[in-house]
Amino acid sequence: MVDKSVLNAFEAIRGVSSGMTIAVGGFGLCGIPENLIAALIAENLKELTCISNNAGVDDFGLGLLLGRKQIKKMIASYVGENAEFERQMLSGELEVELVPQGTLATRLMAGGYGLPVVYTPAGVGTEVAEGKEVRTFKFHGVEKEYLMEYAFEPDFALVKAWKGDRMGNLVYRGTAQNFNHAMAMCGKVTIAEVEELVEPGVLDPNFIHTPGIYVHRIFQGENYEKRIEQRTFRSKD
Amino acid sequence: MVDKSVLNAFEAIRGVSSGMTIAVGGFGLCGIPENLIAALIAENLKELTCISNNAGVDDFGLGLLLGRKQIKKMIASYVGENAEFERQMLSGELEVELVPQGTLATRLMAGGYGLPVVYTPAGVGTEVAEGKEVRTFKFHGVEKEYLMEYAFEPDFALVKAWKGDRMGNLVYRGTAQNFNHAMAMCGKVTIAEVEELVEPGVLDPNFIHTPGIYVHRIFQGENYEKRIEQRTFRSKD
Amino acid sequence: MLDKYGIAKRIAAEIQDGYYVNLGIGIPTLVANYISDDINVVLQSENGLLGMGPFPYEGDEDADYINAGKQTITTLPGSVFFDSAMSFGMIRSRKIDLTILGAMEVSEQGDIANWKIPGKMVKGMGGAMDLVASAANIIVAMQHVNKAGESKLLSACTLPLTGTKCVKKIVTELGVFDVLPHGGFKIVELHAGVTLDQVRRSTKGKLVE
Amino acid sequence: MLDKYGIAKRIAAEIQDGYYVNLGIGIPTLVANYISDDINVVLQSENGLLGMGPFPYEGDEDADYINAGKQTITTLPGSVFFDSAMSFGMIRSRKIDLTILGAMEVSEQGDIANWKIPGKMVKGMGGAMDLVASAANIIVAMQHVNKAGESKLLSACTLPLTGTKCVKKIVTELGVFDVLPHGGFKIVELHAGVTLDQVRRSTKGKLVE
Repeated sequence: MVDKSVLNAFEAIRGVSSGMTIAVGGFGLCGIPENLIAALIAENLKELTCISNNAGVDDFGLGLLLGRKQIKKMIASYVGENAEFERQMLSGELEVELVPQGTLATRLMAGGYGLPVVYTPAGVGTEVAEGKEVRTFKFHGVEKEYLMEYAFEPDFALVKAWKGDRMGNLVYRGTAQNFNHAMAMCGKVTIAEVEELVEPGVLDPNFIHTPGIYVHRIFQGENYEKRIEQRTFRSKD
Repeated sequence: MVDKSVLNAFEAIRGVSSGMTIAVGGFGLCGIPENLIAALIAENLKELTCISNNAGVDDFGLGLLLGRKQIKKMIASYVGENAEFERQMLSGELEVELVPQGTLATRLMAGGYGLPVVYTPAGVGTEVAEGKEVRTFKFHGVEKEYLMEYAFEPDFALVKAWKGDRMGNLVYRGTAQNFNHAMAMCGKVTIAEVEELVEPGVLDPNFIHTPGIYVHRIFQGENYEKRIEQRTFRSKD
Repeated sequence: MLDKYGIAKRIAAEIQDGYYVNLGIGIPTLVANYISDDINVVLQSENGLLGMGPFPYEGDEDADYINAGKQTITTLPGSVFFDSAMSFGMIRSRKIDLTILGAMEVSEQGDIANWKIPGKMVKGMGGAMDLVASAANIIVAMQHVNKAGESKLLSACTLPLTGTKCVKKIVTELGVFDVLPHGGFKIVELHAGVTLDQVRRSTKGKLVE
Repeated sequence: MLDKYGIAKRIAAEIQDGYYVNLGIGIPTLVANYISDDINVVLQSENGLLGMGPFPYEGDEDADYINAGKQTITTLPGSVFFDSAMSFGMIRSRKIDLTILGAMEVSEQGDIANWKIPGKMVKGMGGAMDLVASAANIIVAMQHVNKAGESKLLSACTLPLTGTKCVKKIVTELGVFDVLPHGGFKIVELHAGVTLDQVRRSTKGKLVE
C-alpha cells in the first residue's frame, strides 16, 4: 500500500511556509478543513495567498487567519461575511481578487486536469474581463465571447473530506464536497483531513470522489465543530 | 418527479436519424450500449458519424453497424479489431478520424462542461497537429506547446450505465464507466440504457456519477451479453 | 401592485413541467414556495446539489447539507450532490432551463448589474456572473425603483455590470416585462391596480407598450 | 543479451516505492510481474482504473473489469475506478510518475514513433500520444533493431511521430540507454554478454559511450 497517512495536522502541513499560495476547501463554513486551519494558526504562517470561495466569519474558518493577519491576499468569489475582513480590505492591508464562482471552480479543476487555460463566458463585458484575452467561439449553436482564464496551481491544497483511506482516496458528504474535490486535484501538494480514516479496501472503488493519486498526505481530524452559518428549519406541525 | 424513463430502446432512439453524429459509450466491448446499438440496426439508420473510442469487433458492438454499412465516419482512438472495418477503410467506403484517447475524452467532457475548446499537449509535433492552432503555455513549471481542440456536441449520446433512476441519475460499475460519463454529459440529447432501472431515492445522492440533468431518456436494457474481448485469468493453484 | 410574495408567485407561473431551475438569493428563493404541485421541477443549488428540498425540521439541520445561500436544506428522492466544477459545468453547458435572480439595474438591452456599488463594500459576484453568462433563460425579480425612487429599468446600467444582453424577462411590483431582442422593455402585463402611467413614470429605459 | 522477460525485469528495477505507473501493451505489461514486493506501487490503466490487480482466477472474469489492453483484471484494496476524462486528466497533470511503453523507433532527441506505419493498416494511437506528451518520465521497452535488422535508435525517426522530446530512457535486449537532454543515447549499462561493438553496430543515432 502506498501509505499517505500522517499523524495529525501539524505533520500534514510540513513544508507550508509563509508567502505561499494555498487553496482552502469549503463553501461558507461547510466542508472547511478545520484542523488544517488551526495548524496554520498555531504555526503562525504569514503572508499567505488563499484561494477559497469565501473567507469565513470573524471567529471561524479563514476568518481566524484574517484576524491574525496571516493572509496577504484572498482569491474568492464571495467574501465579507465578517467585519475584520471588511476593515482590512478597506484599509488596504488585505489584497482581494474577486473571481466568479464558476471560473474559480473551473480554474481549479483545470489545474487537476492538466489544462493550462479554460475559456468561460462568465464576466465577459464586465470589469472581470479587464486585461484578459477575449475570444469568440461558436458553441451550443451560438457565437459568443469567452474569457481566457488560467489554471490554478497552488503550492498546497488543504481539503476536507468525509472519509478517506490511507492511500488518499476521498469521499465527501452532501454539499460539503463543493470546492474540495477540484482543489484536491490541483494542489502541487494536496493535504486532506477526513472525519474518518479507513484502511484501503473499505471504500467502494466505484464510488470514490477524489482518487488517491491526487492526495499527498491524509489524516483523521478531530473535534469537528461543523458550524452552521444560516440555521434554517421548519416546525414539525 | 421529472420522469425520463421510456419503455425500450426503440422509444429511446426516437429522433435519431440518418446522417446524424452520435457518441457511443464503451471501451472495447466494455460498457457499450448493446440495446441501443441493436435498435439502430433494426431502424436501419444510415450515414452515421460515430464518436466512440473503438469500433467493436466483426460480430459485436459497433462492428454490427459497420457490417451493415450504417456508419459513414468513425471518430475513434483505436480501431481495426475487425476485418470489415479494415476493408471499408482501405476501400475508402468508411471515413476514419483518429483522435488521441485523452483528447477524445476531454473534448467530450468539454462539451458537458460548457468549455468550447481545450488545450492539450497530446499530438503536438505529430500529424494530429496538422491544421490546428498551436499555442505555448507555461504550466506545471514548464513552457510547452498545446493544441487547441474543440468540444464535441453530438446530436445524440448513447450510453450504458449499471444502474439508473427514472430521473436519469446514472451509476457505472468498474471500468465500464470509461467514456460513458463524458459522453452522457455532452449529448444534445443523451439516452442511457441501464442494467437496472430504479425509483428516485434508491441511489445514494452522494454517489451518482452522472447527474440526471444530463440525461434525457433512460430505459432498462435487456439480454445483456457483456462479451469479454480478451479473457485473461490465472489458475487457482 | 405586488409585494415580494406576489412577485415570487408571478414568477413561479413561468416555470414549466420538467424544468431545472436555479434560484438566486432574496425574492427568487421565495419562488420555490409557489411552484405548482401539478408540475415536476428540479431546483439546482450551485454549491453542488440538484433536487433541493425544503428546510429540515427543527433539530434535523445538518451542516453538510446547505444551499448556495448557506441555509440548511434537505434532499428529495432523486437528489444528487456534486462538486463545484461540475455544478458550473452544467450551468455553462446550458442544462439549467431557467435562472431567477435579483438585480439592482437592468438595461433595455438585457444587461444586468447586481453585484457591486462603487464606494460601498463589495462582497463579490458569487456565481451570478457565471449564471447570467450561460443561462438560456433569465428572469429578474426586483423592485421597479430603488430606495431613492429611481428607476432600475434603464437605457444603460450605471453600476458595474454582472453580464450583458442576458435578461429575458423582468417581474417587478408593477408588472411583467420582456426584454426585446433588439432592445426595450415590452409590457407583458400590468399587475392589478397598476396604471400604465405609473409604469411610464417608473421606467427610464425604452418602454414598448 | 536479454529476452523480453529480461527487459521487463530490468525496467522493473527503475520503479521506486510510491510510484504511480502506467504500463503499455506488450513488454511493458510484463513489467508488473517483476516489481519488488518490498515496494508499493500503483498501476494505472488509462481506461479508468488506479490499482490494477492480477488477472482473475479462472471463472471469475468480469466483463466490467478490464484493463487498457481489454484483458480481464482484478482490483486491489484501495483501487479506484473513474471515467476516461479524469483518467487523462491525471495523466496530463503529471500525477503518473512513470510511463513504460513500446516503440518502433526512438530518436536521439527523445522523439518516439509507435503508432503508424505508412501503407499498413493503422489501428490508431489510443492513449499513447496523451501519455508521451504529458508523462514526467518515460521509459521505452523495445528490441534494439527491427525485424529487418535495422536500428530503432535513430538520429531522427522515419515513421510518423507519436510525440517529441519525451523519452528519457530506453531498455533493449542489449542495454540501458538514457536519452540526453541535448540529444544522444548515453550508454548506462550493457547487458551480460553484450559488447560495446555490438551496440555500436545496432545503433544508428548518436551513441554516447
